Amino acid sequence: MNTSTRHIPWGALGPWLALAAACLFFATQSDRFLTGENLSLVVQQVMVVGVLAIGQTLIILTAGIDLSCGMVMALGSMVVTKLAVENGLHPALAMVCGVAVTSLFGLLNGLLVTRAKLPSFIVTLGTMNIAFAVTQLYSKSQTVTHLPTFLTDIGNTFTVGGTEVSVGTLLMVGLYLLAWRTLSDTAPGRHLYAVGNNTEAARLTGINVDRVLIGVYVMAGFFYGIAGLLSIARTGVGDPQAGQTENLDTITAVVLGGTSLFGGRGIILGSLVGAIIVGVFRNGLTLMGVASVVQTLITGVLVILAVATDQMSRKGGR
Amino acid sequence: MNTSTRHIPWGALGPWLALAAACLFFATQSDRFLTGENLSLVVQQVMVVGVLAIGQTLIILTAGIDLSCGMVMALGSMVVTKLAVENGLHPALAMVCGVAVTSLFGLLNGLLVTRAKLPSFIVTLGTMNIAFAVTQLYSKSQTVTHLPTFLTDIGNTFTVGGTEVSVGTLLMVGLYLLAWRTLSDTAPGRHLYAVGNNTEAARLTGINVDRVLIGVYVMAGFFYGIAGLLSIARTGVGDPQAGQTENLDTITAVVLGGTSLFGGRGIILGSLVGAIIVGVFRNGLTLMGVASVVQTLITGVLVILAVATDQMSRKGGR
Amino acid sequence: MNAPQQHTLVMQAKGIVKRYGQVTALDGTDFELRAGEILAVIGDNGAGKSSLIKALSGATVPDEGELLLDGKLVHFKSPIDARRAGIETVYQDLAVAPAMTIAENLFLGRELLKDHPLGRALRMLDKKAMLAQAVQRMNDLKVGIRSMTQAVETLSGGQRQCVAVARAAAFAQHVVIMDEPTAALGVKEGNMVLELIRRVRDKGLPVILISHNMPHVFEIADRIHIQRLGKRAAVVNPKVISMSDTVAVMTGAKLVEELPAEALA
Amino acid sequence: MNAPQQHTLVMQAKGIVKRYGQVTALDGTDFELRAGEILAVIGDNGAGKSSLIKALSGATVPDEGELLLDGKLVHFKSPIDARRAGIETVYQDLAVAPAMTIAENLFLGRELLKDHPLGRALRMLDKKAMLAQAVQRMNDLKVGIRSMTQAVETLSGGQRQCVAVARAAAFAQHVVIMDEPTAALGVKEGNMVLELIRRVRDKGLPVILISHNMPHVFEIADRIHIQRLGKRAAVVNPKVISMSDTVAVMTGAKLVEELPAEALA
Amino acid sequence: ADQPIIGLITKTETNPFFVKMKEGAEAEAKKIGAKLLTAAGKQDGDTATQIAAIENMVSAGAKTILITSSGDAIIPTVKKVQAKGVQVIALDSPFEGADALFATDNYKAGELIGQYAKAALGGKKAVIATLDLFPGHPVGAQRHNGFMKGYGLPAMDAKSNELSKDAAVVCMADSFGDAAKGQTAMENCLQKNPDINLVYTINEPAAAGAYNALKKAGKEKGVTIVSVDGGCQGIKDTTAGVIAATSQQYPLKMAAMGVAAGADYAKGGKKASGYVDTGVTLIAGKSVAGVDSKDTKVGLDLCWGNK
Ligand SMILES: Nc1ncnc2c1ncn2[C@@H]1O[C@H](COP(=O)(O)OP(=O)(O)OP(=O)(O)O)[C@@H](O)[C@H]1O
Ligand SMILES: Nc1ncnc2c1ncn2[C@@H]1O[C@H](COP(=O)(O)OP(=O)(O)OP(=O)(O)O)[C@@H](O)[C@H]1O
Ligand SMILES: OC[C@H]1O[C@](O)(CO)[C@@H](O)[C@@H]1O
Ligand SMILES: [Mg+2]
Ligand SMILES: [Mg+2]
Repeated sequence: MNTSTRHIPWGALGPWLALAAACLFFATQSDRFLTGENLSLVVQQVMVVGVLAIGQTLIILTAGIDLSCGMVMALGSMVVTKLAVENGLHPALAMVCGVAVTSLFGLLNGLLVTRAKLPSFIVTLGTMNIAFAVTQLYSKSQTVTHLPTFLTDIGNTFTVGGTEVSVGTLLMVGLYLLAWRTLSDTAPGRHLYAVGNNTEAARLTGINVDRVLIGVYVMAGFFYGIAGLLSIARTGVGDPQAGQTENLDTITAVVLGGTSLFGGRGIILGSLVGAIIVGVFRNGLTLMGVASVVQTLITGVLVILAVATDQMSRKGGR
Repeated sequence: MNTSTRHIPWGALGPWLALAAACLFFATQSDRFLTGENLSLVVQQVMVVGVLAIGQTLIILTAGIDLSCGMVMALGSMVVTKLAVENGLHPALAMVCGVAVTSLFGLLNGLLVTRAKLPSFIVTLGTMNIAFAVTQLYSKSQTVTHLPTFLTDIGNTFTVGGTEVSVGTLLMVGLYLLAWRTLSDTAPGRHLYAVGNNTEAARLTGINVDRVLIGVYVMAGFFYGIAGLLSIARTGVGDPQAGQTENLDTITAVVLGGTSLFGGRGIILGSLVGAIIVGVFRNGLTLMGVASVVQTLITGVLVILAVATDQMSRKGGR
Repeated sequence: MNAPQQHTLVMQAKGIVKRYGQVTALDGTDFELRAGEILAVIGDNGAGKSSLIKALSGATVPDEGELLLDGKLVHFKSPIDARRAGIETVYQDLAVAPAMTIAENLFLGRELLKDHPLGRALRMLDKKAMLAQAVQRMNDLKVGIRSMTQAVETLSGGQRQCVAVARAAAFAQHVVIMDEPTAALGVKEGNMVLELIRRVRDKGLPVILISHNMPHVFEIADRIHIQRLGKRAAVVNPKVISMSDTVAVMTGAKLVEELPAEALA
Repeated sequence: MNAPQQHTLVMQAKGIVKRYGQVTALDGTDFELRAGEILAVIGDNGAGKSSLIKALSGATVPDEGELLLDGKLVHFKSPIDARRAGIETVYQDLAVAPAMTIAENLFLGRELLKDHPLGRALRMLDKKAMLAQAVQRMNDLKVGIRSMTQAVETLSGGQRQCVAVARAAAFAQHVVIMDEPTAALGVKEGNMVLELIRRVRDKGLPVILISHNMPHVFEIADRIHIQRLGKRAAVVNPKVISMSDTVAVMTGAKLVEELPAEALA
Repeated sequence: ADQPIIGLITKTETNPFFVKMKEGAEAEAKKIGAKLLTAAGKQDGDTATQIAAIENMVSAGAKTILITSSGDAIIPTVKKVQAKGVQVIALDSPFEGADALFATDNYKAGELIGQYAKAALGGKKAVIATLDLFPGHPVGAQRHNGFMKGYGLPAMDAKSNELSKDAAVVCMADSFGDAAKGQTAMENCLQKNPDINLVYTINEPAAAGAYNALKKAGKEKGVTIVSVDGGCQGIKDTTAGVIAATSQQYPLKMAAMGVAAGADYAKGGKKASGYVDTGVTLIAGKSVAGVDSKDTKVGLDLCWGNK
C-alpha cells in the first residue's frame, strides 16, 4: 500500500480547471491579458520549462526525480553553440551532438539508478554538479554569441489568424502529444506506469524494469537536449548560466499538473498545463502592475489555491 | 506495496562508513584536515543545515517534503533580530517570538497538508514563497546588525582538551539526540514512522494521522526557528538573504543520511552525518586547494560514490 | 458453548448504503450482532462483506443508514471512534506497517508506556514489556516465528496474518471483527485462530467472523449472516441448516423463502 | 483425468538453499514436477513454500542448488528468464499494479499489439482486443466484476485474486505455478479456479498448486509435495493416503517412515 | 492612461543593493508621475525569469525597461522589444545592445581596492584569499581581475569571465555574495593557510562573513579586508575597522537616471544613449599614501547615492 493514497491525485481535469480559473481572474483584472498576442507570449515563455518537464514527468512517473535536468540542458546548449560557432560545425550537426550529449547524461543517470541501485535523488544531485562544472570548464563560463540563424530559427514566430505562433511552441505541443500517446497507447508506455506504480509487481510479471528505467532516463536526456535547443533559439545565445532554477520549476509544473511524486499516477499533458499556470501567474500579475515581492507572495497563495480548488471540486463531485 | 523497495535504504551504518571513508581520504591529502580545530570548524559550519535537517527528516519520514524550511528560518531570524534591535524587546523574548513565528508557519503547513489534503510539495512551495516575501517586506531586505551579545552567545566557543567546541554545536548534537530518542523511545515517535510507512494502516489501527502530521510540521517549524537562532549567532547579523540554498542542502543531508524519500524508513542521526559529509567535502577540497568549479565536479562524484560504497558493502555483507 | 444471552443486540446496523462512484457496494444492508455470539458473515466475492465491516469499524463512513452500539445511535467518523468504543478489527488487507517489526505492529496505536509518572508524561515506550507480550501472544498462535524484532515485510503470508489476528484479539474490549483471518493460514495455524476466537467469545466478547471457509464457519459460528449483492439475504442457524443449503442461498441458487423457518436465526 | 506420463520430469530442483540474513527459508530442498500433473505443495506457515516457488520462477536466485527444466540445467536470473521458458506464476501477494485497470493488469508485460507492421514496430497497444479478452477471461471465472477498466485497487480481495489467476492461466506455455490462488475466494469462485486448473492440466501443462485448503488439494492434486522446515518431507499420493495422515506429516506429528510405502508418490 | 509606464528588472529580490535601487526608482517615479513595474530573478544568473519579465512588462505597456542584466542571454529579447519601440537601459551590469548604460565600472572598482591593499600592506609579502561570487559571473570576474591588476599581479582584462590566478593567492573560494557562505569559505581558507593577511571579497555581505571567521580564529587584527559596494552598512563596517577599504557604488543614481530617461522618452520620444559611469569612490577607514581615497564620513553621506 503506497502512502501516496493520502494524496488523492488531482487527476486529469483538475489542472485545466485551475488554469481556466486563473485566466478568468486575470481577464477581469487587465484587458490586455486575453489578447492573442499576450497569450502566445505566455506559452513561449514556458516553452523551455515545458519541454524539460516532459522528461521530468517521465522520471517522476517511475517514482524517481531528476535534479540534473536544468544543468544537463545548459551543457547541451553550450555544446551546440560552441561547436557551431567556435568549431565551425554545421549547425544541424552541432544540434545532433548537443542532444547526443544530454542523452548520454541521461544514460549515465539511468545506469547509476539501475545498475548501482542508487536513489535517483542522489544520482541526479551528483550529475547536476558534474554537468554544471563541466559546462563551466568547457565554456570557460563565456556566453557564446553571434549564432548562425539556423540555430535560432525554431524561435521564429509566424502569424495565424492575427495571433503570433512560434515554431518552438508548436514543437513543444507536438512533443507533448507524442509523449502522451506513447505513454497511453504503446507497450513501453504502459510498462513505465507499471514500474512506477509497483516496481516489484512489474518485475514479477516479467517486465524488464532496468531496461524501462534506462530508457526513461535516456529519453529524458533527449528532451533536455531539445529544451536546450529551444533555449538557444529563445535567447539567441549559448548561456552557461542557464538551467539553474529549472529543477524546481519543472517539478512544480509536474506536481501542479497532477502527477504524484510517488510514481505511477498522472497524465503527462497535466505537466504542460502546470507549466502554463506558472507562466500565467507571472504574466497576469505583471500586467496588474503588482510589485515583484508582492508577486512572490501572491504566487505562493495562488499555487496552494490552484490545487485546493480542485481538491474541493473533487470532494463535492463524489 | 511501496515502490521504494527498489531503493534499499542504506540503513544505520552506511552514512558513518561514507563519512569515515571521506575523512580518511582527506587525511591523506592534507595534514591539517585531522586537527581538532579543523574538525570542530566543519561541525560549526554545518550547524544551521544540521538543525534544519532535523525538521526536514521528521517531515520526510512521514513521506512529505518541506521546501519552505530555509525561508521560514530566514523569517524567524529577521523577527528575532528586528524585535531585539529595532523594537528593543528583551533578546530572550525576541527569541521566543521568532521561534513562535516559525512554529506557526509549521502549523500552517500542517493544516494545509491535513485539512485541505494537499500534497506537501505544493503546500510548502506556496509557503516558501510566502515566507520569502514576508521576510523581504518586513525587513525591507536590510541586514540587521549590532546585535546584543545575548543573541550571539550560543555561537561562542570554549576549549575542551585543546579543541574548540561551540555552544551551538552542542545544542545541535543535543537536539539530534533528543529527536532520536523521541522517535525511537516514545509512542508519538513510533506513530510518526507508522504514518510514513503505511498511512492507511496507521489510520486503521486508530492512530490519529492528522494529529501526528500537524505535530510533525509544528515541530519542524520549531527546529527551523532554532536553526534561525544558530544562524544569527554564527553570522552575528539578521540576514534576509539567508535560507535560499538550504532546502536542497537539507534534503541532501537527509537522503545522504539514509532516509527514504518515500517515508517510514530512516534514522535521524543519519541526517547529521549526511550534513557533516557535505561539510567535510567542502572543507577537505578547499584544504587541497581545488578550484571551486572543480570542487563542484568532485563533490558530484563523491556524493554518488558515498552512497554507492555503502550499497556495495551491503551486497557483500548479505 | 455459552448460549447467546436473550438477544441483547451489541451492534445493529439498519439500511446501510455505501457507493463507490458507479458501484454500490452496500445496498441498504441490515446487520445484527448479539451479545456473546460468534456471528459468521459469508457471501460471494464482491458481495459487500468487507464494505460492511468497514462501515462497522469506522474505516469508511456509509452514505446512508444508521449504526447502533448497545442500542445507542453512534456515528463513527474514523477508526479512532470505533477503537474508543472497544471495537478491534482485523482487516482483509491486514493494515500492517511493513517496515516495522512484529512487536511494533502488534502494539501500533496501543503502545505500552513505562509505568512511572515521567514515562507516562513523556509517553515513553516500555519496549521490554511489549517484546515479552509479543512473544507470548505469537506463541499462543503456535506460529514459528523466530524473532519479534523482524520487520513484518520479511514474514510469510500466513505469519503476517497471525500478527494482525493476535493484535485484534489482544486489545478488544467490546467487539472483535475479523475479515478472513484464516485465509492464508495452514491447517494447524488456522485451528489455533479458531481456538482463539472461541476463547475471545468465552471471555464474553462477541466476534464477527468473515470467512469463505465453510467447514470453519460451521464449526465455530453461532449464527451465519449471508450477504448477497450488497444486502443481507438471510441469517441462518448452522445447527439446523446444511452447508449445501447455505451455499445455495449465498450463491443465489436457492431463495430464502425455500428454506424451512427453523433454519433462520 | 489424464494419467501422468511415465515420470517425465518437466521441472526438477536439487538441494535448493535460500537464506535471508539469519533465517534459512529453504534448507536444501528437492522438488520434482512431472509432465501433465497437478502437483500440490503443502506445509505449515513459514515452511518455505513461497520461497520455493520464487526460486522456481526466477523471482529470487537461490544461494545453492540446481534447477533443471526438461532435464536441462537452467539459471533463472530474473522472472523474465522464467517467463521466456513459458512459466507463469500467481504470487501469493498477487503482484498487481493497484492504480492500473483490470485489463491493463491482465496483459501486463504481455500486451497485445496492433496487428499491422506499424503497430508492431511502434509497439502500439490493441486496447480493444485486450478489453474483449479480459471480459471473456473474467467471465470464465464467474466473477461478477462490472467493468474491466476499473482500477485493481478498487476491487474486493477475492476479485483481485481472480485477476492474478486469470493472468497466469491465460499465458502459460509450459508450467503454471499458483501460490494459494483460492485463499481469498468464495465457494463458487474457488470452484471455478479449480475447474480452470483442471482445464490447464488437460491442455497438457503441469500445474504447481500451493494451498492450505486440504479438501481442494485432495480434490484436485495428482501428487502432494509436503514441505516442512525448509525441506521436502515427502511426496504422497492423495488417492492412497488419508487427509489426516497428510496433515500429520506436514505438522511433524507423524514421521514419513511411519507411512505405508504405497502412500508415497 | 497617459502615465508613462517604466519597468525595472533586478537580478534578485534580496540583495540590499537592488532593494535600494528599487526604492530609488519608486521614489523618482512617484515624483514625476510615472507607473513603475518591478520584477526580479530568483537568483543571480537567472536570465530566464528576466526575459519573461521583459516580455510581460512590454505586454503591460511599458515603453522603457531598466535592467540589471543577469547575463547575455537577455540580449535577443532586448533587441526584439527595441524593435517594437521600447527603450532598454542597462543598470549596474553592462550588456551589448542596451540603449544606454548607467553603471559602476566594476573592473575599476576592483582595481581601486587592489591598489589600496598594495599600499596598505606596505611591502609586506601578501598572502591572499579571494572570496569570489560564483563561477561564471561577469561582475565577479571583473572585480576579481581588477583587484589583481590593481595589486600589480598578473590579471586578465575586463572582458574575461575567468578568474586570474597567482601564487600569491593561496585560496580562492565562492561566497555567492552571502555572509554565511562567505564565513564558511573564509574559515576553510584559514585552515588551508593560517598566514593569510589580505582578503578580497566580492561584496560587503561576504566581507562581513569573512570578518566573522577571522574574529572567531582570533586573527581579525592582522588581516586586511577589502570589498566592493559602499552600502551604508558596509561603510559602518569600514568605520569599525571590519573592512579596510571598499569601492562605493551608486545604485540610487542609476535608478533615478533610469527613471528620468524613461520619462523623457515617453514625453519627447528621445532615447537615452551611451555609457554614464555612475562613479565609484574608494572609501577607506585609514587613508594610505599614494592612493586617493575618501574617509568613511564622506562615504556615509554618499552611501549608495543618498545625496
Ligand atoms: N474503493 C473502492 N472503489 C470502488 N469500488 C469498490 C471499492 N471498494 C470496494 N469496491 C467494490 O464494492 C464491491 C464490494 O466489495 P467488498 O470488498 O465489500 O466485497 P467482499 O464481499 O469483501 O468480497 P471478497 O470476498 O472478495 O473480499 C466490489 O464490487 C468492489 O469492487
Ligand atoms: N525477504 C525475507 N526476509 C527475511 N525472511 C524471509 C523473507 N522471505 C521469507 N522469509 C522467511 O522465510 C521463511 C519461509 O517463508 P515462505 O514465505 O517461503 O513461507 P510459506 O511456506 O510460503 O508460508 P505461508 O504459508 O505462510 O505463505 C519464513 O520464516 C519467513 O519469515
Ligand atoms: O551579485 C553581484 C551584484 O552584487 C552587487 O555588487 C551588489 O551587492 C552588484 O553591483 C552586482 O551586480
Ligand atoms: Mg472482502
Ligand atoms: Mg507463502
